[in-house]
Amino acid sequence: MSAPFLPAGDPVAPALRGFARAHAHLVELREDPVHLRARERDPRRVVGLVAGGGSGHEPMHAGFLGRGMLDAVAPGQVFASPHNRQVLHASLAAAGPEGVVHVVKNYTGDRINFGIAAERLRHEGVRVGRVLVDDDLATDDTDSATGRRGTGATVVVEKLLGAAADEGRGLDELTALGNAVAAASRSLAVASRAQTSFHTGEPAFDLAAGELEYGVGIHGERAATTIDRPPLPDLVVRMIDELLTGLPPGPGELLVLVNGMGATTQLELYGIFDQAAAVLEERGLRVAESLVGTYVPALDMAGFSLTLTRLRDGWRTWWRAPARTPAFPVLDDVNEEGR
Amino acid sequence: MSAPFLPAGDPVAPALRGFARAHAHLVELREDPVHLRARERDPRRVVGLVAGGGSGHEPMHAGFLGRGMLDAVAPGQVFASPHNRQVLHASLAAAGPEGVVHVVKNYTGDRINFGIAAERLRHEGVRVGRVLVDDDLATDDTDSATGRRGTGATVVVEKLLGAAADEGRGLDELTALGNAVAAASRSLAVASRAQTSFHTGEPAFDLAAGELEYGVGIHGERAATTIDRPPLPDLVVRMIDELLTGLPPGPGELLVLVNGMGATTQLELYGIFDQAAAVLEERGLRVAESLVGTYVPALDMAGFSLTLTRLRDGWRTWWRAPARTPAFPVLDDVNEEGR
Amino acid sequence: MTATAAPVLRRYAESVAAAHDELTRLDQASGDGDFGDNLRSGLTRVLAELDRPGAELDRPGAAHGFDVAGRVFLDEVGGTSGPLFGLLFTELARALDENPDGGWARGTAAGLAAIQRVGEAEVGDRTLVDALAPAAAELERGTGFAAAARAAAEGARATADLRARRGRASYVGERARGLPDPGAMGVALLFEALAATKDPGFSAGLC
Amino acid sequence: MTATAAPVLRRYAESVAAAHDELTRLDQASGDGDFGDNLRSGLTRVLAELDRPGAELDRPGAAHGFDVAGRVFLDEVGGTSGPLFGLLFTELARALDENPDGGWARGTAAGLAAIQRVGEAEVGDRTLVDALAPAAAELERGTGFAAAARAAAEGARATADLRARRGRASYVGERARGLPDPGAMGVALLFEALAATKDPGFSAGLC
Ligand SMILES: Nc1ncnc2c1ncn2[C@@H]1O[C@H](COP(=O)(O)OP(=O)(O)O)[C@@H](O)[C@H]1O
Ligand SMILES: Nc1ncnc2c1ncn2[C@@H]1O[C@H](COP(=O)(O)OP(=O)(O)O)[C@@H](O)[C@H]1O
Ligand SMILES: [Mg+2]
Ligand SMILES: [Mg+2]
Ligand SMILES: [Mg+2]
Ligand SMILES: [Mg+2]
Repeated sequence: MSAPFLPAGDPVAPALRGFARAHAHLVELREDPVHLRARERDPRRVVGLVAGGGSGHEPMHAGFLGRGMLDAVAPGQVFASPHNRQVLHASLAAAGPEGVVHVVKNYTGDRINFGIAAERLRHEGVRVGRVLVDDDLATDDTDSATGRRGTGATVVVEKLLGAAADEGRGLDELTALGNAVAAASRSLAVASRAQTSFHTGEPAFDLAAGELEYGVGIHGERAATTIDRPPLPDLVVRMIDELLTGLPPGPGELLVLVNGMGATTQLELYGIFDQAAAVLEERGLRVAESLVGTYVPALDMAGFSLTLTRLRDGWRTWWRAPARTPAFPVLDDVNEEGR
Repeated sequence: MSAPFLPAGDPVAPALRGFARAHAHLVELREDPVHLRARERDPRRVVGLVAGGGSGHEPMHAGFLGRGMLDAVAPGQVFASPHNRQVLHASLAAAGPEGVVHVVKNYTGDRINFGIAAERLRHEGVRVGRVLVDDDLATDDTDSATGRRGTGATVVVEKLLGAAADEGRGLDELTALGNAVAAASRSLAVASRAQTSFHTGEPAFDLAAGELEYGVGIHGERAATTIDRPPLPDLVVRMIDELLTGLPPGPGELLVLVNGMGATTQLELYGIFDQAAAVLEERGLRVAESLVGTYVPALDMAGFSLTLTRLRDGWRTWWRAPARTPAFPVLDDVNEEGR
Repeated sequence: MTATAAPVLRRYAESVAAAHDELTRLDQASGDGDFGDNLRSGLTRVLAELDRPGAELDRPGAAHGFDVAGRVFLDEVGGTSGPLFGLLFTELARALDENPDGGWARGTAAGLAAIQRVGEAEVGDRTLVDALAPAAAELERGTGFAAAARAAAEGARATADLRARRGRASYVGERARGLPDPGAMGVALLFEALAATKDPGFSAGLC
Repeated sequence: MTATAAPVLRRYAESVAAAHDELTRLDQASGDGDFGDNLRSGLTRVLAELDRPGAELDRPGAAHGFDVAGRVFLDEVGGTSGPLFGLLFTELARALDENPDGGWARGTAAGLAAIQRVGEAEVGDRTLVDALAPAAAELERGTGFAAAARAAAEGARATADLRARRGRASYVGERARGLPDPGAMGVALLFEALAATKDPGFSAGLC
């Protein structure tokens, strides 16, 4: 028994076809090897922005293709890194006169495949910068060489980089900016039900009613700890306080991302945001910007993640700069813009 | 045991607070009685657009508040009609010189509460038009006085009405347009897992693995029929063919909405869209416009609905007209717009 | 025929309190079980307003009480029935204000019309309209409060044989048959209270 | 020291085919079990291209075969190891092209550097680097193909005592200890094939 509404065989190819068809005015799907390209691009942009990774986390990344965000995306199979050749071709499609920046979530497969593509691009004379997103506090273990996983902060990185790239900034500046955003961000995720395994149609792991995976990842691996589900306010306080401890010191203006893991309702996510904002303000911090919704899910997992980013000068403007993509919402201010 | 990430007690109030905070540039939350208002409005608009209904279907309706769509919204408790006083105050906040149009999904509670608000508004000298959305083919039973339920087509109605209202059209014209869009639309929904009951934390009804509720509603009521889940292609063919039989005759240009019921992934939804578009084209129809995503869910139900709308002259332009709301995506064409 | 609103509402509140459990049971059988609560709590709020010191003086006359009840039921009472009763009370207030004597017939008819405009129920759909319509017809003919009350009670009782075509009860199909519609019983109790206000010995034999 | 690529690749393909089940078993213990498939299918495709009529003529010389293998493994072979082998083959092709004699040492060193740049593994992390680095060191010192092959085999066998710090195996922690790393065994087989191409009697005693 497979997942209820996925076709037998390859679930990614038909979804990409449907996606490209539904958003034909914004994106283009290219085959052999599979990658997607934004149709529109700010003429000031001199560096192409390329992201990619396993599928099953939609709308990330392809939903952020378009003016103000990404130029090309290399989608892998479900939870599997894209092939280096996909990254290579996505990069060639995206490269500006100053080259490309790769936004890479910190997973071995992604690092290696983007790394190989970068080697090949350099052989072809294309400059490559790498932004490594590694925000997941649950994997902040000094013992491991693999480092923290990349999760929700990817959206923040992609948005800020996109806006900065639209101002014509160069490769090194963008690479530094992306890595600075990742460094200023930490995330933590919990789940009350595993995602449906694409292969079996059953939950990928079992959780008893009232249990919570604390510090869960986005690829169906279990968290290091399973806890009894605390009342929501206590849970949010605990997560926020751990995030504030893990977050490097910096400005007290925060961007807060409340991200759904797949099956979590907007009723839940906005309620969690209300709670999180209250806790942060009690701690003397300012919630300057926010994003609430299902942006980096793990298929249909029930749960949510919180991401905090300490905002440096100028980042708010980039966050609110208009983006014309399939999935990023309207954030620019009416009164400032007066479109 | 309650739903995992909803606060005990009233789940709607905190979510509304969080929503209004996250989208403060677009919407305003007002208390006593609770309703929401769009901050921005096309100056040409002479009729206010008001919608409302039970909560648990987010982003509908509050996610469609803003320039190009709705002016005010009255949210009820989970799956419960808003109180007539909420509708009254939402309408007073939205009314233009020519009055308000109510977008009402066809449920007894909504009809009655919007109806009472309309009586009260007329007593106060405000003109009211009613658009009744009743697109759900599964309840197309000539025996029942209640008629078809209102589901996915609501999004289509709200988008087209919004764009038409922005052209300064009057009350009667908008009312007629909204009802014409509803009449030209039919929907059908299936579910492989019920939503989590807000009260018990358990699925609202049981479905065995491999079973499918066929013709399910958005309030947790079971469908009239439970079937063995067919392979996805067969399921889509069956749904499309029933929709085409139920849809009144008209133009062969269609708008297709593939809507997630809550826990369904974008991988699934875009794959379904790809399939549906292929079947429709085989039947000689043209998929001129589309929308794919979770727009009218039933909390976290696993399933999807298909909505077909036969597009009349001018409707495509209204569909693509820019909307600045929390949830409606970018549809306008780059090349036409050149923003 | 004349009667002022406040004593009718007080008597109505008493009989609804007495019938609360029975009304709850009826709504459990055909709906979601909140009808007794909705009606009782609405009337409690109305009486609290009427008993506020000085309230009687605010606006004396036949209508007083129904305007309060109209506002309370429209604004604060939940369920499908709450605001429908609110419409009825509002129309009674308006009619009694204009004509303290003939207002009952006019107000009941206008209330029925508003309820049907809004709720779209016909006689026979197994709703409170099945009690309200016969009461309105008797008052129209001028046969008196007792006749109206008996007609409402008869209409309410007869809903036991009907299959619901409106409201939540329409979803349970045949299951509710055999028991009367709670909303119709609630309306019948109102007209019984009206008749008993004139003639304290009157009973329509409802609960 | 000179050897052309094609015979080495043919011999390598044979020994990988023979070792397929063992390589699969090793990757099942520490990873996802696809390593044997990935390597064998890559080499099969390479040979198919080399055996295409006229292929031998396209680009004769010491490097030929490795350029094909580099492209095939970079472009078409899955898993973490596929493209890493691709980097090694590409660097071998480049070096042998420049210098058919000294190219083996230079190419292996450059392949190791590229693999470490991309994969970020150090010696001791329980990866194919643990076989490749000692082989590169022997070739650098000029001790010959057999010495390099023995060093690679020794490095691969020694991974059995290591806890993985890179790759999928790092997730299973201690569980994989006792068995060698499949990728390292795959690299050792390559250098064994190289030595055996010069000296058909050679064996590093791997599988
Ligand atoms: N469309 C309608 N028109 C008139 N009365 C109705 C209608 N729908 C329901 N009712 C009345 O409402 C009563 C139930 O009221 P209540 O329990 O408050 O509503 P709910 O079903 O929302 O809980 C029913 O017994 C019926 O008499
Ligand atoms: N970071 C790395 N650097 C070098 N080699 C690595 C690295 N990660 C894994 N490997 C090698 O890859 C081998 C597994 O290859 P393969 O099965 O194709 O990969 P996957 O884990 O993606 O299925 C491991 O045995 C190891 O030798
Ligand atoms: Mg009820
Ligand atoms: Mg109720
Ligand atoms: Mg493997
Ligand atoms: Mg693998």
